[in-house]
Amino acid sequence: MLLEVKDLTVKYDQIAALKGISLQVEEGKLTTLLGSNGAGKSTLLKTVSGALKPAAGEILYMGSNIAKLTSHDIVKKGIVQCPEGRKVFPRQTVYENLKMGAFVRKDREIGEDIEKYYQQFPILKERRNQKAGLLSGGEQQMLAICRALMSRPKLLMLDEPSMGLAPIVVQEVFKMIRAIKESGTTILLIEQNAKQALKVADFGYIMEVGYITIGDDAKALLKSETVQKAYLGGA
Amino acid sequence: MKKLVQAKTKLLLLGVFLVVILLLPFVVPNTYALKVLNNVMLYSVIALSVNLILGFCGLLDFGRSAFVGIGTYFFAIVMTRFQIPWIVAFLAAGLFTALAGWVIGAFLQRTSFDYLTLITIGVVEIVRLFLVNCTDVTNGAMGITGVPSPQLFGFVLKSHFQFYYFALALLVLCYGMISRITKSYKGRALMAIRDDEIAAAYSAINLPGYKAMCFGVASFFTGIGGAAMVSYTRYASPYNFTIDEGLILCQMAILGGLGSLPGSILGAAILVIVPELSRTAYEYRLLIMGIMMVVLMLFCPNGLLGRSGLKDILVRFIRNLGVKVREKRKV
Amino acid sequence: MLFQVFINALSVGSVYALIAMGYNLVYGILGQLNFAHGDVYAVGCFVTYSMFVSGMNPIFAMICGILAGVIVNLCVERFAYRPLRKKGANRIAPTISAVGIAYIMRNVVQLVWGPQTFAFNLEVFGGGSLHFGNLYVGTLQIWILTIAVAVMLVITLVLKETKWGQAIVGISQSIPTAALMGINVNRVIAMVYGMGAALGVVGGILFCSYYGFIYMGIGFAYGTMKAWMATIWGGIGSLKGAIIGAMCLGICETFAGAYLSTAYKDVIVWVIFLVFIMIRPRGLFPAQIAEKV
Amino acid sequence: MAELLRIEHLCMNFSGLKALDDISLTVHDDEIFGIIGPNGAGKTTLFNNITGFNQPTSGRMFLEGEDMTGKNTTAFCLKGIARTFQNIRVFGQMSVLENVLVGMHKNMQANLFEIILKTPRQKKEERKAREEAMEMLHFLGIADAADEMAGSLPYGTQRKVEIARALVSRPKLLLLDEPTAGMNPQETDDLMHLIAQIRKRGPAVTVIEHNIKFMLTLCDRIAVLNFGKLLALDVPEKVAVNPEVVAAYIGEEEE
Amino acid sequence: GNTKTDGTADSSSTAGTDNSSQTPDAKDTDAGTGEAIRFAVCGPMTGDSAEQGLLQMNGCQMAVDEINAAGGVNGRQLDMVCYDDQASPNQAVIVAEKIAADPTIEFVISHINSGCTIAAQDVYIDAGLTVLAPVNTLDELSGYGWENFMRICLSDGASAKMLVDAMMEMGAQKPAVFYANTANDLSACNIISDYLGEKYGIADVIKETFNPETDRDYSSQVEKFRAAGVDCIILCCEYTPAALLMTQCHEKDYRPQTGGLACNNPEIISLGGEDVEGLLTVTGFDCTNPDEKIQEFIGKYRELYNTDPNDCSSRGYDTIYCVADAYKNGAAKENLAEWMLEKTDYQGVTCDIRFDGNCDNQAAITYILQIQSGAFTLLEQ
Ligand SMILES: Nc1ncnc2c1ncn2[C@@H]1O[C@H](COP(=O)(O)OP(=O)(O)OP(=O)(O)O)[C@@H](O)[C@H]1O
Ligand SMILES: Nc1ncnc2c1ncn2[C@@H]1O[C@H](COP(=O)(O)OP(=O)(O)OP(=O)(O)O)[C@@H](O)[C@H]1O
Ligand SMILES: [Mg+2]
Ligand SMILES: [Mg+2]
Repeated sequence: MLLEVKDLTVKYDQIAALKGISLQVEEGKLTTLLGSNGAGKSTLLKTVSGALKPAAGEILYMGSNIAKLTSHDIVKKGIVQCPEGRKVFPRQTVYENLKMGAFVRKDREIGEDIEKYYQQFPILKERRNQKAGLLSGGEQQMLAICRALMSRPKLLMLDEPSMGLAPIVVQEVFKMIRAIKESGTTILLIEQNAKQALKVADFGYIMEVGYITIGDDAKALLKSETVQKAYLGGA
Repeated sequence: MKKLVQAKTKLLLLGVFLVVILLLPFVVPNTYALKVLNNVMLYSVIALSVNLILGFCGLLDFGRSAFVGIGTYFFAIVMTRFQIPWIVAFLAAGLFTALAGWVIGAFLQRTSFDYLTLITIGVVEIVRLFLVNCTDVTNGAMGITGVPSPQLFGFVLKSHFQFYYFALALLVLCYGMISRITKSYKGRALMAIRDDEIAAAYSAINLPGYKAMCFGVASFFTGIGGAAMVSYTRYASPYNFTIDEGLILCQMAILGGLGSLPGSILGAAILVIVPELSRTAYEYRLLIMGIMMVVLMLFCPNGLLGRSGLKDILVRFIRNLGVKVREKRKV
Repeated sequence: MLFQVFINALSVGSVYALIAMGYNLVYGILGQLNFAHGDVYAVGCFVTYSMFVSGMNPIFAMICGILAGVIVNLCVERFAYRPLRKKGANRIAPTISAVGIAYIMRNVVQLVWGPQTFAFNLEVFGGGSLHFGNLYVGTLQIWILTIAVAVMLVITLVLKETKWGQAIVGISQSIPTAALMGINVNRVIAMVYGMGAALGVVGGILFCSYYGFIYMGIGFAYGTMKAWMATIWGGIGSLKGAIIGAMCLGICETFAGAYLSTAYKDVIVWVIFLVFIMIRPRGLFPAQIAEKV
Repeated sequence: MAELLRIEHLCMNFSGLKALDDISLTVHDDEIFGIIGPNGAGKTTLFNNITGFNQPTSGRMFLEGEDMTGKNTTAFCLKGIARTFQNIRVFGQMSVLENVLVGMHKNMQANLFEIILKTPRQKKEERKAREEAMEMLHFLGIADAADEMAGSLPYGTQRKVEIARALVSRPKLLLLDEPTAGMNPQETDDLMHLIAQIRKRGPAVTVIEHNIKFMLTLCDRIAVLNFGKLLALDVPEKVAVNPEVVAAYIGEEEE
Repeated sequence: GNTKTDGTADSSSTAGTDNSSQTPDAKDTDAGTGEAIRFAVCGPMTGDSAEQGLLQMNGCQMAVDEINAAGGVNGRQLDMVCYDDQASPNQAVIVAEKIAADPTIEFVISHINSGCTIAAQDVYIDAGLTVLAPVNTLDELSGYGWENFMRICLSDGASAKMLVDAMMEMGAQKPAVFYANTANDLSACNIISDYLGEKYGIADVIKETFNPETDRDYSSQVEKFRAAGVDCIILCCEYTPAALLMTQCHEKDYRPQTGGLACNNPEIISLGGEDVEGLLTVTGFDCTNPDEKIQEFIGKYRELYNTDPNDCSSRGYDTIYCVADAYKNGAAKENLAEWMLEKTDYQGVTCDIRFDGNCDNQAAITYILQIQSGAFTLLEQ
């Protein structure tokens, strides 16, 4: 197990958003996390990446507890999050944003990586000298995904990466996710587009207001009736 | 039924509180303590006006002391030079200050938070230097002596004791007015501006108009507070309206909790009373004040009665003792 | 007279410039109205003064002063600002704790050094003035201006070119997001405060050397306030702006005093400032707005 | 069916970038009008222009026949346009109910003196506003959250708060910018019904979305933008099979 | 009694921020009979003008300690309480109320800033407290007709005229005034320019001011003086701006004769160095007087506070002795003001005190000192 969350409880002020959650992310596999609005998915990611501190429970990464580490130490360990709501650096250009993504890297291939993502999302190349804050919503989303990838993480956590993207780009993103997975990176994916997500995923978890209700093989989930009803749009 | 009981206890508490407040002057040890109490109430009025600007409209105004000065001097000049009833001059001082505030507020429309903050300090300097230099009008650095005490319905409220009830009535009135404004749609418009100007503009809120109005209304109360204060000390001096004073007024609102009206009164009380306690320990006065401010901010970053302030700390404490406290939020 | 007044104006401006840069650095990056800036550097200057008076080599004395300022600011950051940041406090809270720190520092200075004015002459900058006919230019002013411009260039370069500079720029936009990039936020912010204090102390020492005195009030009225004005004038977050803003401030003050009225000098300066802000609401070198609906 | 909004030859440049390029279209007062297009096509920019947030470089706009070119946001709002934002903009430190009440701002009449004196008229107005706001919250199914601080709610709820805020101002035209972003299919379905209901309540709706299925079911007409240009404007069935649109936007339908 | 004096002497801080008589046990350990005579010292003790307040306090403190060590007044110890008015009139009123509410306080050493003094007077009058002002020089104070208020110093007007005479005698052709924009200094400036007009027929005296809180650069003033050909500048301001102005004049090779109203602080010499050479200052305390008593006082003061006394401290010192003298001869809290106005005829170490029926000290003498080769020297009249 690359990542193992045990009985995690997280509170905002006094109110628990996660109420004792356990889940596992296997190395080299893609795990997806589904759930309705406010279930606590983003809260979980924020806790793993160190932005929130758990009230109880453990987060084991490669066997050691990272619950108490600071965000930057966690990033250095290879866990990177692409946050919900894009969160690009608005006053820096697209190019500078990408370079920021590679902050923890020390190698010299940064330029090549940037070029690679430019190929994948040509609009970013076109806008490379524009301030990121002035990009359209979708452009920002693409930038956020690429920026997360720039650090070459071991565990990539994506929070609704397809949000606000045109269908054609969504397909591109999923293709990319698949390629990343195939290159050996472990992925924890939060998606509202449950069907697509389960298709690329190996495992899936379903969350409901602070609890995990189902955890199963992705294929099984895709077929499960309850899941179909609640998360795959009824019909 | 439960609601009724609750309402009853609330009423009872309010009644007890009222009696205590009304009888307070009879139990304080001396006139000095009374003076301090009166000052707390006068400063509360001003702190409330700061809260209106900062807590509700989100504009950091360090320049309230300038408006206190405008109110004070308008009142002092009018009262010492012309024969007009006290109450007329008093209200006129408020209105004149409101006008000044409105003009300045309207003038500062285009500036953003930080710029406005500095400019308000500039206003303090401009007003202070005007008061010092413009000797013909303001009697310059000498100040104006012999400002009359409040005269209401033929009574002259000269003693501290009498003034206590005047200040109390004034505070209650101002509190009521400000609270009504903040609870109305105009108050909500101010809060909307504070939270998100763009979304506010999309709700048909006229940003410049509201900001100017906020400055104007708040300045009315500031001016009234200033006039009441000079009616109390009976001497107007330009050296009362400094940047430091402006900072203190802001701190009252902030320490108490932005957006919380009782907070402003608490803040005023703290910042008037704590320096009194350290009056003879003057060597450490600033140290005491400084440490107090830092510590209070660390414990309640949103002010004592603000979000996650004293109340929440108390609730948490009680809960830790094992008592069940109703959670406000439904999950 | 006109030309001499102009030179005087530039001299005053250059004195404000250095102090303003330290202020602007912290202000631009962390958005904090740092009321403690002046009082923290006052401590540094007083340490320098004490060291020098007790017979230390002036250069070492200065280094001690700078170190003292940096250490004080780091402690302040650690114990007064960082906890607030961790609690996710609003922008106002650190402003108030900064005022608290300013009070504390002022009190400490008064307790340790007393309220009177001391002569301050480190004897390193070489006093005196050059004169060209009827014109007088102080040598120290030339020093000060050179140092200010050099410091500005170095810092600009650091911010632009180094990784740490990029980290600082990132933090100035969003602290949580910067942390997600693997930036050690606390360390970088501490660094910024340290740098701000160092610049402040250097500026303060030059200020004191220029006027030849030191007393406990140099922090607020001459430090925080002037630095703040210069910063706003030049544009928040722009170092170049800090220098040019300081110059504008110097020019306005000196010319208003020389040609209009010394009594109303400050009023005039403030009014000019107000009008300027009306015309350019974001200062001379405004930070670019990068927000979109 | 009457013309509500008419845009003529609208252009918008951002320092060299043509975000909108000669757009002309008309929105009727009884339709749900959809706008789709690749990222960066200029959809949000179009919204910004027809609400007076950005001033177009050239072109004209008419609302119910009145020329609105050059007017500011507040003027548009008073004329009956309300919108939601792609990047959510709720008043974070205010409760949900207060957020919605702010939306009613333009319908409130009381002046300062009435407020201070709490005249019966003002009291009645305030009570009515609260009732209406609560009713709106019920309608959107977020009445439970009425007293919560809007800023700490999940994205989906915040979106609904925005919609409620926009709706209570009784607009003639409601602009929704990606309302389903961050919602799961179930919630998206709910929202779809909601929008249909909203439409029945009065305002015309113009909606930007990337969820094709959603758009095809919901909209009466769809405009397709691409690189700032109007690529197509037609009923959904035709747009969906327009080869240009498929190539630029929808992509190969999988499965 | 108060035995912490030694501690003060040890402290290296100069204008001593310690205040020893605040020890709460002062009363209990009282050696003498009867209660202590408690009195209040007011003034700014923090903030920008703290220096004067603390200097006045130091002088009082020294006298109190000496008197107590010698057995007190009629066996009663002196007990001094200090109040900080932060140089703010509003605060001064609160201070006054606090003092008035304390029945054990018998008299008050006045606030220093005139705004504070005026603001607080009402309260003191109502409370029947006597106010003694060691350093309130503002002329206008004489005109208020207060019966409980007496000052030990000369008013600005009187000393300013002396200074003007001295400077004109030295051959000034075109005098100018440089004043801080405060009540005291503005008032003095007006007196000087009127006097120059009346006595010397100089009508258009150049007057330049500065804002003491925020100005340290006087280059525009210097430029104006120089351009107008001013050869004599009368300084109505504290010693720091005075020294700075002279330095800034000399930087521009401009060397007018200067004289100041409040420049007798020894710090000015270390501050201004060579630049303040030749500066005249008018003072009520002639530190150059070889008189044994005066030199002894200077020596003791220096030992305590590590610096030379000036007007503020010496006047504070003598004021306390003068009141002690009144108490010794039968005055009490109730009739102190009356008694002193009528009967005080006290020869102090640094000045004599005898009141003129109003609030002014008739016997105050003023000297003119000049800084010569780094030291104050008495200018022969
Ligand atoms: N800053 C905050 N303060 C208080 N409560 C919060 C905060 N952020 C989130 N919450 C609460 O925590 C719960 C979980 O929120 P979270 O954002 O993790 O949900 P989510 O599953 O990611 O939802 P979404 O699909 O909308 O992104 C929600 O009830 C939300 O109201
Ligand atoms: N203020 C601005 N300054 C400069 N360029 C801008 C500005 N606003 C938008 N742009 C650019 O204009 C283009 C259109 O942006 P817009 O936000 O309208 O796209 P959109 O169609 O809404 O895309 P999305 O579906 O991704 O939200 C984008 O490429 C964007 O980078
Ligand atoms: Mg989420
Ligand atoms: Mg968009």
